[in-house]
Amino acid sequence: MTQGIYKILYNFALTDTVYSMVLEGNTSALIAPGQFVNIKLEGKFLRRPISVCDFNDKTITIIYKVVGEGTAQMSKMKAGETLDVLVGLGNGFNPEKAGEKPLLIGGGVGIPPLYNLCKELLKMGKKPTVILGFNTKSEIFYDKAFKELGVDVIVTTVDGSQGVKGFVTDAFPEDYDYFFTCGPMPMFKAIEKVAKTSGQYSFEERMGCGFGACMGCSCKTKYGNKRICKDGPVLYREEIIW
Amino acid sequence: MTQGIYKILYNFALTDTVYSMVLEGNTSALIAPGQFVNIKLEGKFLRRPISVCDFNDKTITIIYKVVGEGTAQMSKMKAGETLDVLVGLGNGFNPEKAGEKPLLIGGGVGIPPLYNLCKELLKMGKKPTVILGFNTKSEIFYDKAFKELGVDVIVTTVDGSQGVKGFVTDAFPEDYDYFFTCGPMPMFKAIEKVAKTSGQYSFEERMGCGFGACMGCSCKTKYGNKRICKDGPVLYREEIIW
Amino acid sequence: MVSTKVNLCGIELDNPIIPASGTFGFGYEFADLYDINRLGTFSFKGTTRDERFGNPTPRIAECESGMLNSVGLQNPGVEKVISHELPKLRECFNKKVMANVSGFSIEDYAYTCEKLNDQDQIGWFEVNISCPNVHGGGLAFGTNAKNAAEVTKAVKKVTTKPVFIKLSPNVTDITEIAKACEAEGADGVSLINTLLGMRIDLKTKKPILANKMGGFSGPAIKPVALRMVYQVYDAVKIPIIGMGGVETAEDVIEMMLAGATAVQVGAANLVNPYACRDIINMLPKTMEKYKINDLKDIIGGAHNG
Amino acid sequence: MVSTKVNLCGIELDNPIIPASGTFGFGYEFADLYDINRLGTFSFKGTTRDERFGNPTPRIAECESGMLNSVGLQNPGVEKVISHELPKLRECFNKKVMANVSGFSIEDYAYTCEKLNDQDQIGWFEVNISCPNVHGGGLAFGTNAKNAAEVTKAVKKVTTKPVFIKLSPNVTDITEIAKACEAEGADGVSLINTLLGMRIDLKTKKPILANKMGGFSGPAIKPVALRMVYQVYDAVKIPIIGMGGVETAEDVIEMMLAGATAVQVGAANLVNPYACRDIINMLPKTMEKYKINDLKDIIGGAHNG
Repeated sequence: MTQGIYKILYNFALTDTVYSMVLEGNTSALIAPGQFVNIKLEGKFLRRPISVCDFNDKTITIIYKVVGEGTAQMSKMKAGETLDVLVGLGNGFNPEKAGEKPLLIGGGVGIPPLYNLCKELLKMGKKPTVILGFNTKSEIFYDKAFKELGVDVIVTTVDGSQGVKGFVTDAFPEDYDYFFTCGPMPMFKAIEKVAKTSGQYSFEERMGCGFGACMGCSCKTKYGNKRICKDGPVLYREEIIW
Repeated sequence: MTQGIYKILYNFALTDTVYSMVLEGNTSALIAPGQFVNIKLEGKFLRRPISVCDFNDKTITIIYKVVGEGTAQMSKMKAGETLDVLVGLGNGFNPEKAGEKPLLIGGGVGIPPLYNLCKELLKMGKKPTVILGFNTKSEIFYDKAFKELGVDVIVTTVDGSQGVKGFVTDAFPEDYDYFFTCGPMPMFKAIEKVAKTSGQYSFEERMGCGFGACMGCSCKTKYGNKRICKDGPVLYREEIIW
Repeated sequence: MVSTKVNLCGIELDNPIIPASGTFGFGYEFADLYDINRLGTFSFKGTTRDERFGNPTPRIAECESGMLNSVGLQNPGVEKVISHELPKLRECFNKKVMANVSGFSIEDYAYTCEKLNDQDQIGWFEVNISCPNVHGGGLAFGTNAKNAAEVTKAVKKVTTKPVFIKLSPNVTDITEIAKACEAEGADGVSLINTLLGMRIDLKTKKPILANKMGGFSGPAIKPVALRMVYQVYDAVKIPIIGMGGVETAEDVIEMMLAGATAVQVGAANLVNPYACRDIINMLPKTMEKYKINDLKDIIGGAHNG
Repeated sequence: MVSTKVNLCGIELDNPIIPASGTFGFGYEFADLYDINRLGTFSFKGTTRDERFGNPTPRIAECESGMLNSVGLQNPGVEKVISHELPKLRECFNKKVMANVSGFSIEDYAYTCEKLNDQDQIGWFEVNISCPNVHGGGLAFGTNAKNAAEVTKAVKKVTTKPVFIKLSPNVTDITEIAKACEAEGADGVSLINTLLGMRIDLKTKKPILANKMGGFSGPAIKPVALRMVYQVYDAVKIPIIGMGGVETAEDVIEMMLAGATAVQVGAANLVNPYACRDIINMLPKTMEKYKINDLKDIIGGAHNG
């Protein structure tokens, strides 16, 4: 984990409520896909944890949804402004565990961390399939970004306004040998019912510190108590207690 | 009293710790010299009361000293930024009471409200004399501004580094028929000892609201309790209980 | 069209917004700023048997997200309130006002309330047994269930209007005191009064307030206020006027979900003189955002399930 | 050259800065961020007789200038603390650590403290009788002078190191409880623990915390903490560890002027993991600004004259 002042290079809307922000600064603490950053906002006491969508040696891309005052404040910030950010939080996904044909399943604002994971899997020569779940057409984002990586992308919408009508589980392919997922709890529960392989789930929880100090986001696993912020957010299917 | 968003036209240092800020906006609530404004600052709960140095139909000039976090924050603000300001607070000085040769006595950051008063007295055809008291040469400000109004200006410094050595009371002229003063309490006590005429004192007190609602800045006078922020800050010599 | 009306002991309020005692004077000065008839009502400056100047200055200190005050019940005394303040108020306010009363003995409270009871402008009494700024005074009553009960009993005996007892948060168990007031016939309780706090000036190395300690108010105390309103709602059947750090329409809704029938706004009036007007303007839109049609329906809503 | 040294019950601290229990784990994780030997000491994660998971999540809610937590004493239990945590700590911390202990009965407290007493790494005990997050647990002890005295007595009987009792602010008179602890031989008191608070989610219309209420900490509570430290300083002769909303070197000085011999930093560590290091770095410059040569000289300074 590193703390630093990061410069906003871009901050723009992908949908009515989902924004993409590119931060410039030290990214050395990012060592795996699916890690997150924790952002200090003027006038807010706690930092805002946001998962990393993508990063390179100079920049970090985060995608966030406006859900409250804090994220609304972020959405109004302009290029050139700076933010105090803790970088390199959480364990992230472990792509090594994947087989040849991993399945990536993202729901809404749970989609971003799968993007960098997808790139990693491709680098490793694997053939990922990506399922992106939304409520309706107007909420869809990043489907093209994934397609441009050259992977199969299946979009589902609950109302059928685009892609497969229904939930991500209605679009499961026959042929996959591992899965990675991030999204809302109902989606996790549905996946847990139909998934035939091992996999990794990236969880969300209200956090205090984001780096393992306050025990605010603990959960029980088959192998003892874990802190979502530090021992997670990614847990293996085998250890999760539902 | 009016509340409004005011645009900063200028904000610059007069000395190491004293700044001048010019605000643009509605000034209709200013009806007398010696009134003050109350400024909301980002991240601070209470407003900052600052006396008005001068005003016209479009702008307000305030002069403030950096004494804490709030005023330090103000001093860092730039032209073009805006402030939420309550304007037209307090009773202000009553120039009508002055004779032909009023004496204006200012101590340090108590000097600014005397500037607009001096202009008013000149408009009325009076011949004010101004005494400006400082600790030392490096703290001197606005002596030239007063001179440019064409009035006699006497500067005093405690260490004698410029002007008359000593306190404002060491520079009292023989010939005056009324006085107006603003400054620290020790100066008031000294003036009270030597002054031979009636006069008006402008007081300071820690305020809650600044417009008479909270009773935070009350004081006792010979004619009952008064609120420094609303019934003051200017009190007549005759009513003050020392 | 949403409804913001609430009923406070038989008197309907157009909305639950009530400027808190000590932050709104006797109302008429705010009438120069906006039409105060838009308010649900307001609680006038804490009135005592005799005139009081209050504590020495400085009486105000700033804090993170709040302030300390040690005004100490400055007021003209009940006679002048009746002869001067209420007539001035009548010229700009045509609703019932809440009479906030303080005292230093059971007799004081009874005397002052009895005097005010005949005034037709007064709709409710708010008996402050919790002002932390008066040595050996109000505080003792508010932090002891037996005293709270005695004051309630004495005031109820001499009044014919609904009586709210304003409770102190500086206690181990506020529900015990609320229950004691209810048992003696209190028509409602208001909470919370200010938390007892202190600031020290690093330059002088002395307390900022001449009185050393003062009442802490502002958004900083809202979580404590919400907790106590929630606890008291479970403990008594009488209505609660909730207060403590309320600044926005969201805060009003949060306080009502905790159990408040009406909501007082205090320190916010001192920072933004238009605070209550602004909250009332924002309330309908905010209700729609959270899918609330009738404000009455959400009182105590956070206790469901 | 200014001196930041203070003496806490016979052990000299290089500075009065002590990360508060529950915000610093068992220290070693912060050792990856900076050399924790720069701290005066720190108070380790509240330890109980048996392992505890704590309360259900969500356990965290944000407030204006602060936060609520309802962690509920999650810890591995005293055996694992001795067998796993303290050995890990020894590798990165060569000073005495403060052992924070909680319990649910007099026996619990005595058992856990006795187990820890032999550990040479431990310099002091901090007995938490005020955790607001445990139903029928710690809270009862902290809000009742008789229980506080009994816990103190039981712990003193089985320990040979200085014992600080950590007091709850959720009481009518904290000085009464501090005096009861002093009478039973407490070597010091630490205050304040968190205020009991609540937040409600306007979307779900339910309390944000699964546990409904939680402990309120952060700058918002500083004025209450300063007031209580000031009051307790007047009431007892034993040293006070002051805490509550401390974020800066100025806050440390203000807390010491109120009466604190040492100062704990809690919630600030969760927002800025380097908070204590930054405060220690700023302390000498800040002392010079306020003309303080020896920090020891200002303890209780606000009580003079």
